[in-house]
Amino acid sequence: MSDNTIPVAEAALRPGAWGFRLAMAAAGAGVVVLVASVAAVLVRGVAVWGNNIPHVWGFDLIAYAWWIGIANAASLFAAVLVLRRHGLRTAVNRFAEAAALAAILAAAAYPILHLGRPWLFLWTLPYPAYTGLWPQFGSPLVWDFWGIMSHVVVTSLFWFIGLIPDLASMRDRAARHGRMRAARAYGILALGWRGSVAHWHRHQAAYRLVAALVLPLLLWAQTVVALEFATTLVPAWHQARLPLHVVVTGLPSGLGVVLALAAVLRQALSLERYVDERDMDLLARLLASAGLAAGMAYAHELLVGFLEEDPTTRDALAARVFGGGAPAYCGAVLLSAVLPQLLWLGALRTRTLIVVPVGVLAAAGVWLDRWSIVVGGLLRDHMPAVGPEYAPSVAEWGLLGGSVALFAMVLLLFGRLVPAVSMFETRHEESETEAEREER
Amino acid sequence: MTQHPAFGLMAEFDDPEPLTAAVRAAREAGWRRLEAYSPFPVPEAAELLGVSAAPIGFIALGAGAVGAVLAAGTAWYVSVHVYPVNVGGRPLNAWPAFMPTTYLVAILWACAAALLGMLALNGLPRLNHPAFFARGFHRVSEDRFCLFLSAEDPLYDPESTARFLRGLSPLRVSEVRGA
Amino acid sequence: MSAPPRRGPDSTPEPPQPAALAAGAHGPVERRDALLLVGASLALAALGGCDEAPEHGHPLHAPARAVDGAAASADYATVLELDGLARGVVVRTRGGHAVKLEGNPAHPASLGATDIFAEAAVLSLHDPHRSRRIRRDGRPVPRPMLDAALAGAREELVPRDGRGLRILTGPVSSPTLARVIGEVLAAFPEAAWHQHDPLAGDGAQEGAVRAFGQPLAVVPDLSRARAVLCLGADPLGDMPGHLRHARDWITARRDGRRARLIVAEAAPSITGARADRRIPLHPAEAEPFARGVAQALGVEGLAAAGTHPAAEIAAELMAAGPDALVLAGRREGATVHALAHAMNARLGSTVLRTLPHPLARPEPMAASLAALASAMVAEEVTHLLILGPNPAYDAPAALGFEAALRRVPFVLHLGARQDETSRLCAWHVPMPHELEAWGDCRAFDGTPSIRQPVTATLADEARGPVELLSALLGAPVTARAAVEATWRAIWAGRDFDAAWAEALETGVAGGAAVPLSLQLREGWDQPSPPMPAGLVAAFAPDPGTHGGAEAHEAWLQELPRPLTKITWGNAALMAPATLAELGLSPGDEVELGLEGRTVLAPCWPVPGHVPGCVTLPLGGGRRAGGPVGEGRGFDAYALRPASGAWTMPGLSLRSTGRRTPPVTADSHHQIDPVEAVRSVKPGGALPQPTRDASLHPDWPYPGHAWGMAIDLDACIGCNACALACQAENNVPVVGPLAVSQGRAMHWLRVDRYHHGAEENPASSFQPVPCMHCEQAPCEPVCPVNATLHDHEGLNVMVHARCIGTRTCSNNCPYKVRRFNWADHRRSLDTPARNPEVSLRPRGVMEKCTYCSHRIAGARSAAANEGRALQDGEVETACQRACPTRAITFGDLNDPGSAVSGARRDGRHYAMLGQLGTRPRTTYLARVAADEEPS
Amino acid sequence: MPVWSVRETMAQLFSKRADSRLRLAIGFACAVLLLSCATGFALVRAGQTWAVGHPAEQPIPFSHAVHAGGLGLDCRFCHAGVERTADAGMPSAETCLGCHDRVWNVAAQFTPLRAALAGGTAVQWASVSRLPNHVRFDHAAHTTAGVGCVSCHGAVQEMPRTVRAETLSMGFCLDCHRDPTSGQPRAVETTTGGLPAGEAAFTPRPHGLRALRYRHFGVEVSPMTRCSTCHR
Repeated sequence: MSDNTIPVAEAALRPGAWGFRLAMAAAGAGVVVLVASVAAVLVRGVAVWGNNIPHVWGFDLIAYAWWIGIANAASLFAAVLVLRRHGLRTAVNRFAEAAALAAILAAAAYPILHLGRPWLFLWTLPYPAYTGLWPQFGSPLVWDFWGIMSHVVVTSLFWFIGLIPDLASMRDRAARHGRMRAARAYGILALGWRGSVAHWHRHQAAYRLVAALVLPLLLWAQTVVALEFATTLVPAWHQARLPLHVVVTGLPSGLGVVLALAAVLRQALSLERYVDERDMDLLARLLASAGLAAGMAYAHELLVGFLEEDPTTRDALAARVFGGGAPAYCGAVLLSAVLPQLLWLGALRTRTLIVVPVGVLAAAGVWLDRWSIVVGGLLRDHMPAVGPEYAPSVAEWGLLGGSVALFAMVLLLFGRLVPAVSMFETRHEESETEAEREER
Repeated sequence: MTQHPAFGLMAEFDDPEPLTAAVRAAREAGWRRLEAYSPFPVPEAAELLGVSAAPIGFIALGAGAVGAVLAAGTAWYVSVHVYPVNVGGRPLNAWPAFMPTTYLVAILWACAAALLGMLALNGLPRLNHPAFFARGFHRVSEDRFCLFLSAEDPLYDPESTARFLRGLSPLRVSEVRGA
Repeated sequence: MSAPPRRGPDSTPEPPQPAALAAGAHGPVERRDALLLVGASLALAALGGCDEAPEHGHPLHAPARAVDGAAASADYATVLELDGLARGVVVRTRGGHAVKLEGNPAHPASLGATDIFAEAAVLSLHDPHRSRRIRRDGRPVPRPMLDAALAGAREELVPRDGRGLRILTGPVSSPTLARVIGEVLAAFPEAAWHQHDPLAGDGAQEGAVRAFGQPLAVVPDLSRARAVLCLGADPLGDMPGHLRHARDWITARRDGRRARLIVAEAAPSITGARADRRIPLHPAEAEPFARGVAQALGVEGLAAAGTHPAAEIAAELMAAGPDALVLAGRREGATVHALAHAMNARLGSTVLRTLPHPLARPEPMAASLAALASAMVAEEVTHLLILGPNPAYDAPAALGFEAALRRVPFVLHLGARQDETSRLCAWHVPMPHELEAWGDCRAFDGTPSIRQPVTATLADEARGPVELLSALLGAPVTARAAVEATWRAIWAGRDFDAAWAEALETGVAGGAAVPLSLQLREGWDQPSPPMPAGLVAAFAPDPGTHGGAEAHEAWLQELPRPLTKITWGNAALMAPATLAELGLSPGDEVELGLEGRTVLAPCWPVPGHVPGCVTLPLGGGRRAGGPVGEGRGFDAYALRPASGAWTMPGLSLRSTGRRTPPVTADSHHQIDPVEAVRSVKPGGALPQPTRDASLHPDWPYPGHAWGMAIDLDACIGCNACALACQAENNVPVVGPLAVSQGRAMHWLRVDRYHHGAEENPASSFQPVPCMHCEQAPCEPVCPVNATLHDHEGLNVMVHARCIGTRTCSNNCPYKVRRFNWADHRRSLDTPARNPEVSLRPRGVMEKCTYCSHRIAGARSAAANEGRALQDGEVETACQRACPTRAITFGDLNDPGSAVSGARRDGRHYAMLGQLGTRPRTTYLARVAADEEPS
Repeated sequence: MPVWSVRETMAQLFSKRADSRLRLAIGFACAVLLLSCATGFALVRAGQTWAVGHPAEQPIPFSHAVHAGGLGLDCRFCHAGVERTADAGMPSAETCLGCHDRVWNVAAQFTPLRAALAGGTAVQWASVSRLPNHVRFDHAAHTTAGVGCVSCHGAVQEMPRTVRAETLSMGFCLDCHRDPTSGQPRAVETTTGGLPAGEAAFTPRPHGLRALRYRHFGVEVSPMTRCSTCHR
């Protein structure tokens, strides 16, 4: 056989095109904004945000839940593909895993930043302090701390395991180009992978095992975020269905991002051969069905609300859906549930100019849904409103935009420094298909 | 010039099937110290070499259990014995509330153990390995499939072994020698 | 404070204050953020001798605390003036600094309770924007120059018997000041004494003169009254002796002798909110209504027939017979007051006392000031001594007092701060704070008290009116000497030292005045012409700033007004209907015009306000007197007619199209019956829920189990508890911006609910401190155990441990938790701070602690004496301040405790009890009047 | 020369030593991590961090060794409030000069005292044992419960210059609050020029908090370790 993944490696090794540099510059500017907004919070305190009593949480938790959702959906998707050995995995696993990693990194900052005294976040860790005090293990926030930590670690493990053999390829290719420093760098990261059949065997086992473990972890991590709300007494949040709702409505965001990413990368790095029309088509269908699932979640919410007996809870839902919260709620339904249904039209599925905006808008829709939960959920509480409504400040917008830029930057670096699609998987698949052809 | 002793002989193929065949032949010929290299998993060859991935599963399982016990134990010990406090009138040992953390930590440990176990069993990281001396070995990470017969095997004899390998119609047979 | 009042051995507790330091330190201040100012400024005051260096965080080495722990704290009984009348207080000092005021149980005008103005006195004592230097044309000058100037004035005045000398004071009830003024007038026969009080009830004076030929004080006894008709009167709110009246009212109500309270008023007052029957009455209708009632009562000598049908009300009064009572408010005209006297005479009411007026010289103050103004314009005034008041701000603009002032060659202004008046005066002399100087004054019922200083003066150059006047006479005496002289004369024949000591111990220097028995005079009824149609401007004292005199108090500015919930300013208040028909929405800016004078003000709806009338709160828009009060709201004095009338027809109102909404703590306008407040029919009871089952066994509380019960039937929404809490617990002031952002820090808020028709709703108040739930929802969600339960069931907040996730607030259904959005420690670290309560850093939650430091104090006191805590030994600050004793606090494990008793009451209920939080703070339902929806 | 025996070989990307270096680096990283944790653990508990043994700047060079140790003055002689109030109280100028007018009257050293006496102000003593603002410490509660001065202040009678003897950290307080008897030996020492008598130490007071221990779910919970017992 002949290796057909060379262009992938070449794409990573090729000196950065001007487009790449432009993108990096833009992302860099955004990251500067991020740094500024973070500095503002650390120096002047949470007061620079629009929060108040009762809206003690705002953009911080919205963005947090949103990023987690993206990360979850993305790696959920990747894990499923690996487990099912689906053909699509060769094409988009790497995007999905990278996107998940970048998203989780963007999310991880929020739980610390939103604290009144961020420098004391260590107190949520169980360590023997001289005060003799320990964390309160029953608190959803402690669950969340462990959730986000496991999420970061496991997602990066998952990503790294899949990457090892490809790093070896990169090592050898760089060496062939005589770029010894790069070769050594890749070589160390590849941990001296030499493609031994025995190694492959164990590697595959570990890879699929982690993939299998990722599924429950992700579901639970997302659930824990939802539990932070569901365990409170706020009528709109105190719902057994909230975790499920948050997980399901989170799907379009992750898939939307992966879809948009795939569409962009295959053009930017000219990977049409590896991410072909069929892959894009399948991805688009997946997004459409995720939208459908989200739509069902919304329908279920309304149904439950309709059957709800407690008047306060019913009023709370009404306020969120039809009252002051209507814009966000309707926006969420339209963008994350209705819009993706366009992709059932085969003609649209393969048009980059269609799928990219649809994917991004789906993600935006999920953000609106988080807003509608975090902010809209407080429109009606047990007491009549005790404070003014929540109005985000510049610092918060800066933080949101900045974390998007960070996400973009991390992805760019991935695309630049490591193979954008899984090379060994591709080889494997190609050889298999060859074999089939021969048999015929 | 002084000659380094040979590590063994490396036969190079360009498809997984001949490699598998070669491995089978070598095994049948009674070779014990042999290794196969490929750019992607070749399960059949692995089976012939008698590699088992089962240990990884057990390692992960064990680690997960340890993590779970550790997490639940800490929560229980700290909140019941180290500093018992009345938190909202709940019982000291509010074990249902300890479960989420336990669950997460268990998975965390299992995943980490899976990776580390895999590396350990594979003897990685190992940056410097005789195989890398082999001519054109770098193409293993692209499109070459190699069978390596070690000089440490009692059956090894440069002449006969080379002959044996050439009998498997490889692209090339080369002696692996340190430089 | 259960400790008996203690008298300072000598009135100068250590350590003396280096006032120069504090005075020199504060320069010109911009008014950008009140918060910063209050902060920075108070910190300056701290320089004035605090025996404890500012200390945040964890000092490794620090200056030692009190030299002798025991002597460091002392309580002094003294009095504070409001409208010139005394309320007795007990001042707690720590290390020589006054830190907290509480009511003096022995004083008739307090009975142990306080009002918001008394509570805030500590803050103004330490306010560095106080005037500290004698000034000539605004520049500080040494004291001898003042003495020389006074001597010079005497030189000029003596030959012409003091012609051209005028003295302007506020209302004077002080025997000593009255005596000294008398001496001045005797020495200078041609001189004249004028009084000025923008909030004076001139109608009452004239009415009394018409009815009985002399001014007098009508003191109701609400503890015995069966039916009370208030004609614009607010006995629970701003009537002299309101603390006493509130206590009497609730005492009767508790004993099941509910006085039927009928209130006829234009704008809702807190008495109106608690009335059994409230009649919205347009100011133009006030007199016809009163006349109608009088006629129905069969009052003789009515000069005109009543037009207003009021038989029903008359019948209710008749039914109560001699236990009925008619009260007319300070803002009513003379005729209404006369009618009220006549009605009381007709009813033969025995539940009121007609006493000689407590003021030394009761007179219509507006007339007195007008006379002075005209004299000044006529240039008959050469020397003017303004002792206290601030006419340049609060005289009716129509009087043109400022212009007139410029025509007087020698004007000396004595004031606590450099205000609008001092700017126009050649001389300004700082006046000592009430807590710094000797003096005396009378309560609403004539009870005299001696005022003693509780702390060394923060302003060395300050001189009281008595000192100034005696200096003018050429025989300077100290305030203390003057007061002693007065009382030697009064106590002639008694052992002076013993009497003096007793007066200072108890805070009371004698008994109430002897009631008069007077006959109604002929021709008492002089009907006033009907009020012309059109929008009526009704002026009213702002309940927060008391007509602007207290506008410099940051605590008061930030305190939501009882009914409007407006903070940091005021607004033109009107009926929602009026707002609608003018096509305005709340917060729209309008131009108010009266007699050609105009001001800009935001408009604000008040349910229950009568249409066709706009209430203009007096006290906003200060132009000087300290950055805290300057420019807050609009200045209604600018519209006030020269007559100083309280109501004036012909108000024009035009929208400017701009929006300048007032800062308000009330973000919900909807009127709906809220589950949080409940009410029962008289004698009724609430269904008592069976204790809800819990999944896990309850925690035992073997020792004490602290709990609080708040009687909503007693709460009059006066806010005293909220302010007492702020003063006791070092609760910061956050400023208007933060308040509008929903970041106010009050640990105890008083919610106000309207239910029923918008035209005349039933309003109820609900103080909401922390509920200290036994199944506290806030605790299980805290990741670091920063909030949890202690062994006595207190829901404690450990500030030092908090990392500020704010999730506890999320999970608090009562929303009583507060977050430190900014670092307020520097602004709070002043001598006024309570050293027993820590200062909270930025980024931590805080909330009501049930005054745990008081509990701890009482506990260790009892433990050191080897005895158990008694019920009532621990009093929370809010409980102590409450005029109606609506708040009871104690040990739920003690079946005999007051709070346990309250819990057994049929009206007992837990707010949001269905959530299963098992609050330790519970409520007693309000007893609804029959009309009220319950 | 047969075709197959081609001698040329590839160069290794990494030398043999690279592996040992890599392993070394990994090991080193782990070691550093562990070490820094251990250091932090020790550091926050170190007396140094809490200024133990550091004398404070005092207005006059007062020596407890002379007064409490040498002369055997009772602590209460100068710290009068220690049994009655939260603050133990510091000696006023009168207290000092009461004796020093007659004995050891070194004018130069006593100028701060004389100034204080003249101005009627307090002597600006520096406290070496001040607890942070959010801690409520009541001397009376402790002394009457039998906790001796030495328990927290150390053997002041041997200190020429007064220094902090214990960290006075929360952990330090908890040790005693969890198991008061653990502090007993220290308490007994305090009879030397201190208080109270050793045998009086740790006899539970009738209404003291220690009387209120109770069990919940079989676990003994003591009010002595509740937050509100020590925190404002």
